[in-house]
Amino acid sequence: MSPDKQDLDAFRREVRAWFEKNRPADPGFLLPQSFMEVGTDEQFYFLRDWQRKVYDAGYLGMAWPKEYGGGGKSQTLQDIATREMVRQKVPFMTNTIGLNWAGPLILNMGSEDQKNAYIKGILNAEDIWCQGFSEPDNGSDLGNAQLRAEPDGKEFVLNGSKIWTSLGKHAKYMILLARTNLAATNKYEGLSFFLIPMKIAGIDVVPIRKLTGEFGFNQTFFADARISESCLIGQEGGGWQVAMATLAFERGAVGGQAGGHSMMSKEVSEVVRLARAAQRNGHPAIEDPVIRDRLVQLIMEERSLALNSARARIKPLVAERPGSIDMSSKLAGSEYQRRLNQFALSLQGANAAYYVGDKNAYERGQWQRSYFNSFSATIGGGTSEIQHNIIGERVLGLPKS
Amino acid sequence: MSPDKQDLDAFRREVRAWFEKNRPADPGFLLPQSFMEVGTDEQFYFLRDWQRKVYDAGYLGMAWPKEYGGGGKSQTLQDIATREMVRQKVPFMTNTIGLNWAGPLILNMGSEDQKNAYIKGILNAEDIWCQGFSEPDNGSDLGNAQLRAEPDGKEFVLNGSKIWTSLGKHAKYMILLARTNLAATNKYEGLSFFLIPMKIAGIDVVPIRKLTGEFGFNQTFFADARISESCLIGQEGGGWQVAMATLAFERGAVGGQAGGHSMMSKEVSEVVRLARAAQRNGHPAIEDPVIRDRLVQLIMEERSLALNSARARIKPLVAERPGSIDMSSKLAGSEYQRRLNQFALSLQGANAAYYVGDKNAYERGQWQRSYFNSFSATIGGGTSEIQHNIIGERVLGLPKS
Amino acid sequence: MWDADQRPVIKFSDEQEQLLGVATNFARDKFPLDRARKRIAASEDLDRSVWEEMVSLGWLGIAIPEEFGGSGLGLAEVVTVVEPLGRHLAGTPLVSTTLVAQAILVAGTPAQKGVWLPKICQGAIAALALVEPHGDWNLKHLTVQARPEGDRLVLSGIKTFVTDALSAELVLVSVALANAQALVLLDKAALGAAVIEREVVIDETRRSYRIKFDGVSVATTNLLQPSLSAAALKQIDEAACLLLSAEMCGGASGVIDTVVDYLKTRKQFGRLIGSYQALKHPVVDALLMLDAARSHLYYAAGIFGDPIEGELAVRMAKALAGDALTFASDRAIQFHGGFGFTYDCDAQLYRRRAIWCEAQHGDAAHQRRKLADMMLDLQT
Amino acid sequence: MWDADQRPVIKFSDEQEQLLGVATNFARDKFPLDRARKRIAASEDLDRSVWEEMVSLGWLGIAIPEEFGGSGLGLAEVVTVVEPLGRHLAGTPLVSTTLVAQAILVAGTPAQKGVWLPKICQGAIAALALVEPHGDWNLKHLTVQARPEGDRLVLSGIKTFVTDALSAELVLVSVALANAQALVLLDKAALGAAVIEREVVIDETRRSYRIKFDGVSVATTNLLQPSLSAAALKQIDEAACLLLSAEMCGGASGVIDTVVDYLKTRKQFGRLIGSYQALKHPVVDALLMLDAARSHLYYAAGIFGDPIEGELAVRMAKALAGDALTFASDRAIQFHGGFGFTYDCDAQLYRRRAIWCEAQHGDAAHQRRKLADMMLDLQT
Repeated sequence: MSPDKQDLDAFRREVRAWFEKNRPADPGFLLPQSFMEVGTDEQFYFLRDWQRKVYDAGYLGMAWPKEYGGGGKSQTLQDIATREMVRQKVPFMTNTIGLNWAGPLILNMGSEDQKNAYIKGILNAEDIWCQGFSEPDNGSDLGNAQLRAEPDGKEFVLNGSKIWTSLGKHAKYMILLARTNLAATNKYEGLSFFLIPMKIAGIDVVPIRKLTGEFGFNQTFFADARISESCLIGQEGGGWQVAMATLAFERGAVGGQAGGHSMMSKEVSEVVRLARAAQRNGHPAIEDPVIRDRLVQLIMEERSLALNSARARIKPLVAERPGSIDMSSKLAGSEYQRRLNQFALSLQGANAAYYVGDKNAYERGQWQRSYFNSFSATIGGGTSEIQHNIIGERVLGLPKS
Repeated sequence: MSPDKQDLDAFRREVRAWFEKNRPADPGFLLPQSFMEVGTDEQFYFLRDWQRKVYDAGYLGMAWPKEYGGGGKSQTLQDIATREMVRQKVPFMTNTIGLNWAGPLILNMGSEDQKNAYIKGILNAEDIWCQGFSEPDNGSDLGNAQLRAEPDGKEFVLNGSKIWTSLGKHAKYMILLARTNLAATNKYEGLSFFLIPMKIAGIDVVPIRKLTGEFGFNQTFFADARISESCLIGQEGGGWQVAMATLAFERGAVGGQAGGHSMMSKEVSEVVRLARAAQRNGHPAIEDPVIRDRLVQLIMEERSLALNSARARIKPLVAERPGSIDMSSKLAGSEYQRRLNQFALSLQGANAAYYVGDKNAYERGQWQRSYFNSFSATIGGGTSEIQHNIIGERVLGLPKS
Repeated sequence: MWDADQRPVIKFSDEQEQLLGVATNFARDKFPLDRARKRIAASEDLDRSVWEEMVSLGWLGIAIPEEFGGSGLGLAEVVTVVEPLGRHLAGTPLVSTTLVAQAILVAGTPAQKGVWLPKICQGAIAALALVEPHGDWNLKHLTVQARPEGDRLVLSGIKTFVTDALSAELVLVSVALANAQALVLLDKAALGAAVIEREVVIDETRRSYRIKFDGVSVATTNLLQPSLSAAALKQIDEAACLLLSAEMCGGASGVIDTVVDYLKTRKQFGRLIGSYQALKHPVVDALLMLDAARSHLYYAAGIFGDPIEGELAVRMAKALAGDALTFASDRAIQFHGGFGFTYDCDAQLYRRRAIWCEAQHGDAAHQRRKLADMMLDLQT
Repeated sequence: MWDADQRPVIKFSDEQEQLLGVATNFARDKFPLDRARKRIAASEDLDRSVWEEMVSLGWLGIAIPEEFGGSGLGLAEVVTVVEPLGRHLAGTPLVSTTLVAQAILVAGTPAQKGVWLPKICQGAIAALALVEPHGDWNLKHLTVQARPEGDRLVLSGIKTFVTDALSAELVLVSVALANAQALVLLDKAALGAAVIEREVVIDETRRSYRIKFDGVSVATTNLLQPSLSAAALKQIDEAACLLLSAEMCGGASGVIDTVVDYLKTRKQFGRLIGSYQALKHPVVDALLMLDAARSHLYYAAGIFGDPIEGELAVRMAKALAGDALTFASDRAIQFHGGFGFTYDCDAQLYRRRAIWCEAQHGDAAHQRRKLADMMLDLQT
């Protein structure tokens, strides 16, 4: 089945050409770097159209089954297309929860009806998905989720609240972790997992203003919202296992994602360019040896992330502490981004004080914004502090804190 | 009683002149920086002679009572003399435990007999003192001391072990915290405090080799060593209070010390000098902007320590978080010393690899040694990690870890 | 300043003590943080009533001689007012107005002093126009030009980050005049011909403007004494470092309290999060940085104006206060977890203030570079 | 090396995998840390029996072509042997001997190659004499002189940090010859006239010597080809960076294990100390630093010799490995508490190794300076 090298090279050339030709023009406003940052309608519709265009060209969901709307081709081809999107820095695929979390989950354990109902809409961005995992009082403690889904005949009645629901306003569906059994002896066994419609009575989506001043996240309130029992995926009481499987998809720890990149990280090369443009005592900042030293550190650090991935593919070179690189990549990557953005800000001299919206802000103030947004990765999905615990305990075998 | 400014200025000139004239010549070997580092007999006898000389000149124990061997003068004069010793960087006073811990304690709560027996020998360095607080298994947990002092008629029988006894080999006396009552309901109430002779049967002092490769600390073993009940100071069962009072003297939190400096810290000016001497690509290292940046950071940090002390003397400027500067000075000072020494090492280029004893080592390898020795302050007396806890809990009111 | 034993001494006057007490209470009462948030949304640049109170307390004249209506004290006393205001993120024109007054004191003609200093004591707001679009911190890197035409000067070019330009009765502009640096005073009338545009800046408590001077002209009598303009620029730079340090020390103290409050009340995994060393210890580090910066601040305040040591001290104070506020506010966002990522959490207000203050008159790295050149080239 | 998607690729050969396995076991069996401590006290510089085993495993000839008796592999394969040895703090002449062989391969005459390379494969120890009393890392900063006298060269001056000089059958010396850099081979006979003194060095597993060459003379045929001496010095420098990185990555891994073992067993205040985040989190940071350094190491090994990227890679590897071992070993001393302050604790052995390796061929800051000049002056 797998294509030979010549075919792959030909495909790579084709993809490269397509994206070079079809990459969207500058929209005239600052684009977000991930689906979590989509704060305005103009950003959303621009990104939705772009995903649709990529899907129509055949470069998204390439390895998903043809009968549900996928391309029915090999994962290798999708990987080539995805990496080309990263390489060319085209905008990301905005239906991220659908493509990376819900879709793989439905294909993996959904019913035939569910596959028919959901997969195509995920790929063409017709149906936007959001996720309902975190709750306001249990930020880092997913197993303690308190949102109640009370069985009532062939329905469940939802009460409670979820937080950090990105795209909640635009979403048609949500993947939801909820508590169906308060009496379970083990808190994990009281949880169930649902695919629920968002546009029903009793669900209210309230925008949360981010530290950037922009929007993107929401808090979702549930007040006697009724859903059908057919929304359940997995067993009633088996929600924790489904949630863990979903997070494994999200992390890319197992295959099955639709492809397309979902995050546009900043790169040190952009900061080097900034250092050439910024002024210090009438000279380009890049001539300052202290700034050069810091730039070299950041260049090495960025390269470390890529080289760690490369080494993780070589078994004998990770045998000493298996899982170390995989488990630390989120910590290393997110903290690197925070530091990179912070340094980029400091390079701007007096102009670091501009913000998004000022016409004189360097590159539309993207560095100011991306520094602030970088905290979403050092806080969300397990804070950097919790990541340290996890690595210390699971990789080094240190006692629990 | 307190002398006027003219008298003080005259005295300062006198002291200055005396130390300039009498400061010892370079002994031809590397001197230790504190009593904890006295590792050879030649170092010990050199330092003992020097303390004796300073005492004979009248510049030590100036404010201690005349009847026991002190000078009977004002503390202000002693402070002037002490600061002059620091300023001129003359060798430190080696009977540190006697001058700063045991002496003030005996003067404060000892009997007339004890004062007559001990004070003069402390001052003239005839009688060297050591301390027996820490135990091998309870490094940071003093209240948990297990060394047993079993009452037996008019004697106590000592069994167990103390660690980090500096000058143990030369010491005539020890201040000792020991457990006299195993049945006490509260572990602190089972402790008593003693002034004991070291040269008796059943006490064995075994040198501990430090990470520097040198000696200076000892472990002291007690096997059925018998001491008289007159060695007790304070009440039987009141040892914890006496120990806390002693530590308060040691920290300089209350007055009463004999004066004379006990520690010779490294200064950044010496590192600046080193940076002028070291070579980088045929140029003095001090011309390298990255090195300059680091030097400036260290200069500011050293100045911070002095300025913090100056600010701590101005009430309205410490009202916001009282005790903050006092409680953090050990942490800030010891970590500064460690970083300063480490940087000084790195400045030496290829020659950083020399060690004490090599004739080509920069300044006899003192930086290599002082970097290693700097850990005694970041570990001893409550590690830097424990200091963070203490400050967080007592100054900021954060919950206990 | 060193004592007889060559230990540094911090001078602290009775007036400083008194002002610190008054300003601490004033700032706490008048500037609770929800007020800072309301100010952000307010349509007027200035809260006139609070400003009038500050004027009536005499704060605008603290460092102005009595002959001009001031108290005849110094910048050390201004520090004790600015620090508590910084703690509460007050965004008032006090600092910029004080800096303009300092420049006039150093280089103003008798006439300029006689006109402007009394007005400032009585509450006239003054703004500083020093920064240019290139963003260079070197104040001598000037592209705004003043061209003599008869007894007038015709200005051209753009200044940025002029705070409170619309409320100001006076703007002090640095210009290149015949290839030398010069300082010009522009009153409201002169400013009429300039194009003034609001800027979007990261510290939302500030009202900042970009001014295009093309075509603006003023009488040459508005020039500060040319022979003293370098000295005036130096005075502005050093005084700015001092007062920004005060503002940042106050800010660092405020944000440490903010995060400590959260760590004492928020639970995760059944424990108060402040009991975790991963959060507790960095906050202690922030406190140590603040303690050091604050000691440098009051030392610098006490010896302000000393030819060399004075400049060293203000630059050290700014470098350390900048690092302290930057670190404390960055960690405060992180340690608030999800809440820290929201606009409602006060940590972001302090983080924005840190970026603003660091962008003004040179960040910590810039100060260290200057310090290195001052300290390391002399044989010691 | 980049793949079609422009991601970096780490080349890892079957031979590397095999050697890594063998060397890991060998190092564990032959170099337990108490053996390193015994070596420190031993009267002989070299443990002949272990050395012979290493020779018989073919490790001295790994990067020497088959025609000279080697395996014809490269330095990438030497890395897989050096890393496990570094983990166990082995102090063998493997690295220095390999570096001398590299220099001969690059710039030796056919006669020199024919004589020395087979000897090295069979276990002849070679030493490097590059460093001088000034301690400058710039290998072109030469004060040792070679003066031609007929068909001989007369040497003068001092070299320092010549490891295993007494065991060596061959010493490679860098000299200034007619104002250019040159490399000279000295055999045992030629060394006879030199004054060789043992040095006291911080890494006690090393035997290091200071050599005074005044009056030593050798035939000019012992000169490496002058036109290639710059290339040979470059090869030595880059190969040294690579192999020192391997040694330091191994060391960092070893010291992390050492401290983790302690944190898992030592109790204070009734808790295993590894449960305290103040100790746990910095050890995790050390692990992250090691992971990054090790990825750079094997990347650099795979592309060693690539004209520009190869040099960038070895310098990055050395910078990161140096920081990793420095940080890990410094923290290991601290986290062992009182025991860490004793000579008996193994943490100090690693800390000394870190200082030794950082002092050789430039520390992390030095490497970054070189990297900045290579990377930041090109417009990208």
